[in-house]
Amino acid sequence: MDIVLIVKSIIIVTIFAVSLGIAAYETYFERVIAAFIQDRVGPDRAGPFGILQPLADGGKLFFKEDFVPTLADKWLFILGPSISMLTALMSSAVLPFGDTLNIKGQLIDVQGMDVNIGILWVFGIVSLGVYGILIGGWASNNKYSLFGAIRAASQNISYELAMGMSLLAVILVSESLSIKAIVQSQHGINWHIFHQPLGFMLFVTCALAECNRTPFDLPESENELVAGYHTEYGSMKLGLYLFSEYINMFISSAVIASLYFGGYNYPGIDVVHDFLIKQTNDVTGHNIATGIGILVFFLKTFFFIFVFIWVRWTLPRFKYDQLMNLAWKWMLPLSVANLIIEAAAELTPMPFLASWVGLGILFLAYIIFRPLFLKRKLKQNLQ
Amino acid sequence: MQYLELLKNMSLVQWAFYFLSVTTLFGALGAVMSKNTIHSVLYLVLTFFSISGIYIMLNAQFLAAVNIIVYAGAIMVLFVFAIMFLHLKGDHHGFDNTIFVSALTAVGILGVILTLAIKKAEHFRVDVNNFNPKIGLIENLGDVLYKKYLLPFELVSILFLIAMVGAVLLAKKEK
Amino acid sequence: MQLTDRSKKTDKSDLTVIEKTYWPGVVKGMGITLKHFFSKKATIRYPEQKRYLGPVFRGHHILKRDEQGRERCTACGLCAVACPAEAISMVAAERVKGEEKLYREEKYAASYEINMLRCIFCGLCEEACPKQAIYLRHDKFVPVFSSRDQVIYGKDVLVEDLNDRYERDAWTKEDMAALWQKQKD
Amino acid sequence: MIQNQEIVEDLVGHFGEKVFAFEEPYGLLSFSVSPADIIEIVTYLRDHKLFKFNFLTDITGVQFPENKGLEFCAVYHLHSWKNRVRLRIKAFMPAEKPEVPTLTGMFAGANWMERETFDFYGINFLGHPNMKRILNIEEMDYHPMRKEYPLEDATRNDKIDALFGR
Amino acid sequence: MSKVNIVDAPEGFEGSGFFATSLDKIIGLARSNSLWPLPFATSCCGIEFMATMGSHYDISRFGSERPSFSPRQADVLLVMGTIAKKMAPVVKQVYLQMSEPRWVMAVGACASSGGIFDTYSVLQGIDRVIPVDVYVPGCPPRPEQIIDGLMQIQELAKNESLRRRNTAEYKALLDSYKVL
Amino acid sequence: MMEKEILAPKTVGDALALNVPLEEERELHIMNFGPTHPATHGIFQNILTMDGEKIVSSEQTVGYIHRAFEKIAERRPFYQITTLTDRMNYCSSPINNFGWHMTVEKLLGITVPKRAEYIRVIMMELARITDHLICNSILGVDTGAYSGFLYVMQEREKVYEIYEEVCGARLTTNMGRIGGMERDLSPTAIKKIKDFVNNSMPKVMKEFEDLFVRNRIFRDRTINVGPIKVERAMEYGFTGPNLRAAGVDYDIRVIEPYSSYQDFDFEVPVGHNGDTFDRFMVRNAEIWESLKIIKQAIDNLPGGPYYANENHYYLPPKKDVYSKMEALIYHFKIVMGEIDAPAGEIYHAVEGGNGELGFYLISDGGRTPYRLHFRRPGFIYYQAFPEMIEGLTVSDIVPIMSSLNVIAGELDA
Repeated sequence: MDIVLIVKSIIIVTIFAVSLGIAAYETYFERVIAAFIQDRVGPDRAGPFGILQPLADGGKLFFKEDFVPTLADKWLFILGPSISMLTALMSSAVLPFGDTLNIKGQLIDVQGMDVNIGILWVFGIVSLGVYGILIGGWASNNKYSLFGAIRAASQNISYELAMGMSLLAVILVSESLSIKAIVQSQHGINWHIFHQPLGFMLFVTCALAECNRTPFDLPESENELVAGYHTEYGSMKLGLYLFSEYINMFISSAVIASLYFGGYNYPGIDVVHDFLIKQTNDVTGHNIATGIGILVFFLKTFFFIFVFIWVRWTLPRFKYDQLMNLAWKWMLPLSVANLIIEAAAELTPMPFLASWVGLGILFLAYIIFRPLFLKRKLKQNLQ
Repeated sequence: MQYLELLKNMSLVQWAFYFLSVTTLFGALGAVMSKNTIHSVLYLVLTFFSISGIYIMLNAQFLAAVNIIVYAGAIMVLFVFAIMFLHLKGDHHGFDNTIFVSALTAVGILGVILTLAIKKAEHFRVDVNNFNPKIGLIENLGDVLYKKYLLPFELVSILFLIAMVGAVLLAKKEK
Repeated sequence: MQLTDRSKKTDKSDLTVIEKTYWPGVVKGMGITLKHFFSKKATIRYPEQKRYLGPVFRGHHILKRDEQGRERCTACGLCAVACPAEAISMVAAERVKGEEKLYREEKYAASYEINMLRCIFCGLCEEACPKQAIYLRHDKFVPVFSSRDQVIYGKDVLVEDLNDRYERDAWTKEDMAALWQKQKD
Repeated sequence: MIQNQEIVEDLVGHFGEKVFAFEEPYGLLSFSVSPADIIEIVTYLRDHKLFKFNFLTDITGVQFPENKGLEFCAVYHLHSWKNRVRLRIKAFMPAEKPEVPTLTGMFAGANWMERETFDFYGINFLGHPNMKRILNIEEMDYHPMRKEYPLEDATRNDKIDALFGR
Repeated sequence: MSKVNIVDAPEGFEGSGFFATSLDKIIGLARSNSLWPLPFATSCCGIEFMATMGSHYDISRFGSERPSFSPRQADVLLVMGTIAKKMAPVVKQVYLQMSEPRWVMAVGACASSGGIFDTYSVLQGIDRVIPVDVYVPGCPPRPEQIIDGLMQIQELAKNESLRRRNTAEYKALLDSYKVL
Repeated sequence: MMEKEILAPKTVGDALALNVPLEEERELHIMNFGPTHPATHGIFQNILTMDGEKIVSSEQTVGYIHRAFEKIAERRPFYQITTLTDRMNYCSSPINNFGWHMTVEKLLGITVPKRAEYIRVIMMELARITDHLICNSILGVDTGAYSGFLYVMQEREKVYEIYEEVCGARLTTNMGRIGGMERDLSPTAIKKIKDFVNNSMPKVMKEFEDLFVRNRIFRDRTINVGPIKVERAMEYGFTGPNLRAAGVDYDIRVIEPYSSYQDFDFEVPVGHNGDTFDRFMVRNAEIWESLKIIKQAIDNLPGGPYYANENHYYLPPKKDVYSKMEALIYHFKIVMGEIDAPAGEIYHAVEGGNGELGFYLISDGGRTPYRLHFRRPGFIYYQAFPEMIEGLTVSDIVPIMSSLNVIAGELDA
């Protein structure tokens, strides 16, 4: 069999396994980080340092009584978590985890597949992910679930817009829809975060919203909706929902790392590459350099996972109407402004400087016009 | 027997095509015949999904992605959203004879038109030798849209803007 | 409405323009949580580490014996009367000859039962006892039960074990006060 | 600071025989009215220019089974914030017809307090918008705070009653 | 098609015997370390449960920090506080909605036996409506005692065979509480 | 007719499965909120009639932990009622304890020595701090920020350590006695109190405020959410922090000083329009004021006895019980509950954690109260809840409910 095919399948299986494993251990890290943030120690009785906690949870969920409420729509009730899980797992296919591997003279991407619409693929899959929640919440035939589902739907649609807009700025700069190409365009330390800080902030906020994480965890906000869309779910079906949420978190972190933090790029990547090649040989050196790149990529991803968890245990939750206000009145205009600024900056000879100047102008405009705007609003309210 | 032979000789691409066609039709039929509104919307989503698959087979990846994002991901979600809110669950009609007859008529007419159209279209078969495999890709699409059809494109966008403003006006509550 | 001269309005000033962008609040909050992330943990790992329960903690009941190992309880029933939960019940018996080694008073509790699930550990029995017989241990609490028939503690559990005597710094409130006075000086 | 004496004089001057049985246990002025007059008197006290008994602190019921003919009593506590004076009004009523007009029209907060009193004693507040039990289950067929009903749960079996002569 | 031979199971290896034990053990361990509580807090003991969840006692060390307010997701029903007769049907309902395996812990004097509230309105112990696995004495119990109770339930979970919930004895137990 | 239908669901499951739209012009639906909903920290049921996510009207059912305090009190001697008051507002049981003791002392005509009064003040203010801490941090939890809750819970743990040092229990303290305190403050306790007041609490409180007060998400969730006008609040019988948030500085500690509150210098924080944020801020400010009071009390703690020298009412020392006949008789009499209480009628109010906590006591000279009624602030002002949540969404009612700080044990009595 073709060596390329074999390596490729190994890579794909590895990616699959890695995203599952990371998702499983995200639950553990969530608990530990939450505990540390709250001056606690977190799970420490399941295995050394509680390291077996995810397995215990999984084992328990698998052997819990499987239950479908009498009034529920049986098939959809089962379909809900399945779709969630499916869509969550699909999106990791296009993520470039590293540069190329040199196997017998063939360069193989460390990536499931490099389609030229990679980022759209992620985007599309994520937008389908909401069906899992929607169907599950509706099928449970429970008020709280339905509320959770409806909130999830509207929230996801609203934030997808701003997300897409801020994404466009990145695509504009890197001139490709392929994530691999986007990563390559940030070679070394030429990361997009430095060009588009505003876009980055918007994207992170939207990513939080798309993953239904605090402060946007309205679909399952437990103090309001008991458990939101998965109120009626127990056993492994619940497990799948929780699991898919964590996979989504991993994917979003990875996407943020690739889009704004240069993916597997790191300062001095060329120097290291050359040095390694000199030390060993072309093949080994290249592969080791790729390995370092993969490591860097995962470091960045883990950092963002940490940020996700960190945010969750810090911030209060939005209210539904505020969430919508934020999406439509703040995020969307800002992302359009960001797009315009980036586009304009691309036309100038010094895009980097120009984009910062543009952002400065935007900020100044906000400071100046905000009070005027408020006054008018106040007048309207008084009338 | 002949058909079996045919099946055996079908390539992977053909298999995929027929699979997608079947799911498309299945979804479409489900959407029409399902008694539960939510179910029929979900069938419709399945249809969109498989149509996107067919787009991919036509090498129009961008179109496929956009189809999923816009139709399956946004519009259909809105549909489901609205239906859930409006409690249309109990509000379904049986599949009675008049509807069946009229549907059959419509399908029949559509079938005739399509057959004719396809017959005519056969004259424009793609030249296999000079076919540009990148024709459906985003670069070409952009090229065509922003160069050849710039004016219509912009006009369409203005049209959308007008529609949007109209929708907002309609949706806004009277004070 | 102004009723006193001590009122003070709370601060409800508007947010500044910068604060309205959410970021200052978010960053400040995240800073605080990050600080806690690296701070010392407050957790007591319970079954392994035990917390000091204080000098007067009201835990497991014990029927004290005196220095010679005789039971102090005279079954007067004050503890039962004082118990708001009506958890204590007892049967009194007259001491017969030859039992002077066992019971200090002429009357004693032939059976003494406390329903541990009823008990609210208020300490009123300890206070009511004129013989200083019943105490709530400060170093031990009642274990959990997994069956209903274990919950009534009889004398076998309650009476002090001679080999493992219960000690505390001060046996009465007055002794305790004297002890504190000494600590202060 | 308003003295209790002033209030008494004003009330007697205005209502005459309608207010009676003035007492001052532990410094708190207390008097009785007949149930029918309660609204009139509370309204007067609330709207009084000087006294300003603006706050209904509490409504509760008491039962005096020995007091034949007037077994039940609704007790109102009023509070004048400005003058820092409290006031207790009692309305006695017979056991056959424990009825008193409601104060919900004047003080929204009287609603549940009256319901609670009804729940406990069966005192019926006429004109109350929602006169039904509040704390106990609806199926309960007696008013538990009345002296004739036992406190204990009849099903408890883990104590020796002889020890507790309650 | 060749004939498929179904190999007979070796003798003596059936039932909850040899095969089951290792799996039983593993799943028991898993369950015991992942007991998600449903805090049914009604009064004082609920406040002490807050302390148990708090930093000083940290129930998360036992893998139980995820409170599941939806009964479907919970493993342990922690009944904390007085259960009035008005509340009793609700407790029962919640218990019914929980999926197997489920455990019940009565925390504090009130839930276990009614405590000082020997009155017409208070249920004298929740074991009159649902089966209770662990009783925690105290009014309210200290967080240590609540943790003790949780560890007792872990012990129960660890030593329970996977099939216990299908046995006739268990059904009879539920029957005796009329919760089937 | 419709009301019947609203009341139909008796259990959670019924109501959770309840999916029947009401036949009306607008499509209204019913949602059952409680009694086991996570946000109804105590337990009460809110049956909401909703239009989409907007609440049209609501119906409250309480009494899910009705425990018949008042009936029990008629069967218990005075000193045993302390254990009942412990369990009433369990977040601040010392206040209830001492309020009850002061009522009885008033009845019996006992003057409590200054030291006991000061110790009581310290304990009551500590209790107020814990009460407000729980309320405010739970408000944080209900808006989704969990960590702040655990930070201040550590401080609450410190208060409990002090309680433990003083009386040996954490929550249901039973720490006072008629005529004074059960025990004096130990040197350790004094040290712990000083450390708490001067070092740890201000630091954590500052941090807690930093987490929330200027955070826009939190402010948006709370400002102008569930406001109540002063007049309306008074009609509903609001007292305590909830009333002060609406703008009236009604504080019994100032208006009718008890237990030497007149000796201390503190302010009464008032809010602006009585919304959730105001309640939050008033409670926060009150915590600071409480700290101030405790600081003054502990610094000026007078010497002398910690109980009134009334051996009719206060248990004699154990040593005397052995040696003196008189003491033994009093001991028995007090424990049996046969103290000679005069007949009388008393209303005594203290500033509880939630507002005016009143004790209405009728004594007929017997060993138990003839009638004891508690004016529970929570019970009285929870009535305003339906009005406050009308027209808001589900997300709003959760912070409103927790900022009202309705304690079910107190509400249902």
